[in-house]
Amino acid sequence: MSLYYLQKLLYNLNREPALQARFKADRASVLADYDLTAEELKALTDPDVGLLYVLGVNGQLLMHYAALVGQSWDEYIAAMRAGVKQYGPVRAGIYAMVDE
Amino acid sequence: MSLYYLQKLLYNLNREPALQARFKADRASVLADYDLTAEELKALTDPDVGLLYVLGVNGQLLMHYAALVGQSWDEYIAAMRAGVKQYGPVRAGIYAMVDE
Amino acid sequence: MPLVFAGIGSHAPGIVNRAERVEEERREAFYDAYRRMGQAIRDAKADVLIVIAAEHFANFFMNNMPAFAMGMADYYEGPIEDEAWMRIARRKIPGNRDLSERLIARVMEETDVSYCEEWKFDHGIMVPLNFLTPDYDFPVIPANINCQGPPLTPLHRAWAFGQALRHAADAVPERVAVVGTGGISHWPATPNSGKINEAWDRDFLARWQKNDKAALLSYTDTDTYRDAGQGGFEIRTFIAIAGLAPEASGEIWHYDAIPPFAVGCTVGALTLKQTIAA
Amino acid sequence: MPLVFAGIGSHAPGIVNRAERVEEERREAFYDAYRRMGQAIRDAKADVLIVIAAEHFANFFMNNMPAFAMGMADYYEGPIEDEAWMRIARRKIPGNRDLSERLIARVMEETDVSYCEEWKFDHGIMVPLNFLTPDYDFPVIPANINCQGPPLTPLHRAWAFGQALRHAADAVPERVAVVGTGGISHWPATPNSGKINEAWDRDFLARWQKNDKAALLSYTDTDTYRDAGQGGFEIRTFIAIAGLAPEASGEIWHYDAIPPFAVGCTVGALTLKQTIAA
Ligand SMILES: [Fe+3]
Ligand SMILES: [Fe+3]
Repeated sequence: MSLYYLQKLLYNLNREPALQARFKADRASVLADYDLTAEELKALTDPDVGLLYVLGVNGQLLMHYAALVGQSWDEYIAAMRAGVKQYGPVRAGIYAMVDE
Repeated sequence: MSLYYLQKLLYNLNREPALQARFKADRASVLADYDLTAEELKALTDPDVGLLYVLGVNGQLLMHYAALVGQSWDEYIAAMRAGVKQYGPVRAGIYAMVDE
Repeated sequence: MPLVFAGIGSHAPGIVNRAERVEEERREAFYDAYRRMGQAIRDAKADVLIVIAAEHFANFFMNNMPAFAMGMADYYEGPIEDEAWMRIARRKIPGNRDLSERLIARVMEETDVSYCEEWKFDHGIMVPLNFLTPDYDFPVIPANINCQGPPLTPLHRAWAFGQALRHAADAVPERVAVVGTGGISHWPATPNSGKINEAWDRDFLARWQKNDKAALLSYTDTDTYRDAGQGGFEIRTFIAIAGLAPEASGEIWHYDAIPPFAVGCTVGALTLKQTIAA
Repeated sequence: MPLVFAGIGSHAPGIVNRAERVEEERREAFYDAYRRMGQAIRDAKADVLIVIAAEHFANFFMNNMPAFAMGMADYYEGPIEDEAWMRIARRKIPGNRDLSERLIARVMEETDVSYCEEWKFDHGIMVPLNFLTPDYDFPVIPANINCQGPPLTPLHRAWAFGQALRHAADAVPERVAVVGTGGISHWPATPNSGKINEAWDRDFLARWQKNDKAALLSYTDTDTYRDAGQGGFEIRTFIAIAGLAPEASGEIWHYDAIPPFAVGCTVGALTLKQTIAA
């Protein structure tokens, strides 16, 4: 169930400018409200967009989080590729990378 | 459309203990987030449960708001009756009082 | 596995949080009928209890008000109401995400459901569970029909939802019990709280006992609102239960119009005809 | 009033926010086709434009993920995305609450809708409007089909939603135009962004032009995922448009697989057969 709460945080962040501001000011206090695993917390805190991708976060949520933490579109694509290289294939969800 | 936002505030208050705390500490800062008329703002600020009832707030939302502002069940029922007496019949929604 | 149990029951919060306003013997007669239903669900060796409720703005608001919703989580939480007000302690209630997902996929072949990986139970579910599974330790799957915010779910679609749920329950290996909870006539949370139209209730329950589809679906919302109040819109949950088993007749185990509880307190079940391998 | 216009179009954010990555002539040919559709909607004297989109977690999440949703507000807001990222300024877009309510009530006779008195448009609606009604001043009613979070809306229900919407549009005095927006094959927001299966797209569009119901509904999600990516699940919006008018054939005004836009850029319309009194 934790992937649900991980994605819920990103969903809320995408929708709520006030939460974005709180998240930028004090990441830990926002994260405390969600039922997350240690790995998920690390991925959010670093932030490690590649790991979030491998954990199964839907790209329609993740692309906005990448922009929020300052990544350009090309950096976002590169971060996902790097994540797959480092952590292995996407573990859940429908946003896996396919062979080209 | 304003009744929608009035009820949305009560819906959020019923669900979120953090918002309840913020509301108790600084009512005005919470109210600023909602698209409300002057009459709705007055009814929330007083608070005037009878007026909220007449404005058309659904009883399934209003009974929890009444409890939040410290009214017992019987006080809540009395406040609605007093509201109808002072402001006239319920103006919207499906929670009107019927003749007995 | 064929459906193992289908019942109906009341859920008004006053049943629990205004208990002392009704003499003990009278309220215990009602509570006992509800407890017997809990026993019947256990006797039927149910693996899961689906509760079809008519929730009251705990999870669903007019920003996204589904005609039908079903839970798809490993656990739920409740009550969402203030614990002291509701007189039920907040806790987690087990679910079954995998079974939910299989049931929802099948239900969606016929009716269109909003699925929910998170759900906070309000009195619509917590009050029935208080008697059916008082330790709140039995796996539950919540379902909901919009009886609160117009435009409401049409009655014939509520019936179709029951049908779809039946097809889904029959298709999974688990043993599924279903209980629909709602009021019949009542005027909850208004100055008319406590008003009950007993004649209307008994007529509705007679239709439900006969499982007379045409008669059950013949109510208009205008008539229901006039005769049975806004609380009467919750007949949708009882109609969905009728739709579960058109071949079965119903039995009313208890009916007592109790004004302090603000509803005609009802417990009933369908007499399912299929033979169930235990 | 009989339906006055039914079309389809792409909505990928890259169409607007990565415009400079495509040579001007090529992108303008696509944009022009979209603008012609806007003119066709105005020429049909439509009173309202229903946009059937496949939104991307702007309004709907797995806590309450409806198979179908429709907006019921006097105004909406968009884009929900960062304005600089989306390259579209945030603004209010007019709606028509009263008409929404009448349409929704009728649609709910056949399919089960979540209604929404508030809706924040994402690129799924903002990108098409950017070309159709560039001043965002035309009354819009948003609708949505769940193409994002499994269990997804079954294809035959998406078709049924189109049918229900047609019956609703025909029943109101207003002149209703409908546009379905989505990708065909694409792998949005993944490392495969830019991948397009043009052969698969052209085969899908051939089925859509013939308005061949059986062929349109014969895709399985497994096959679509393999051949057309997770973005391919958005065929539901084009299938709903087909369901609007089974008697009509379709015309493709534009198709160009443009990798920097990450989708096969499509504009098309049904050739509605009814005579429309102007
Ligand atoms: Fe109720
Ligand atoms: Fe899309």
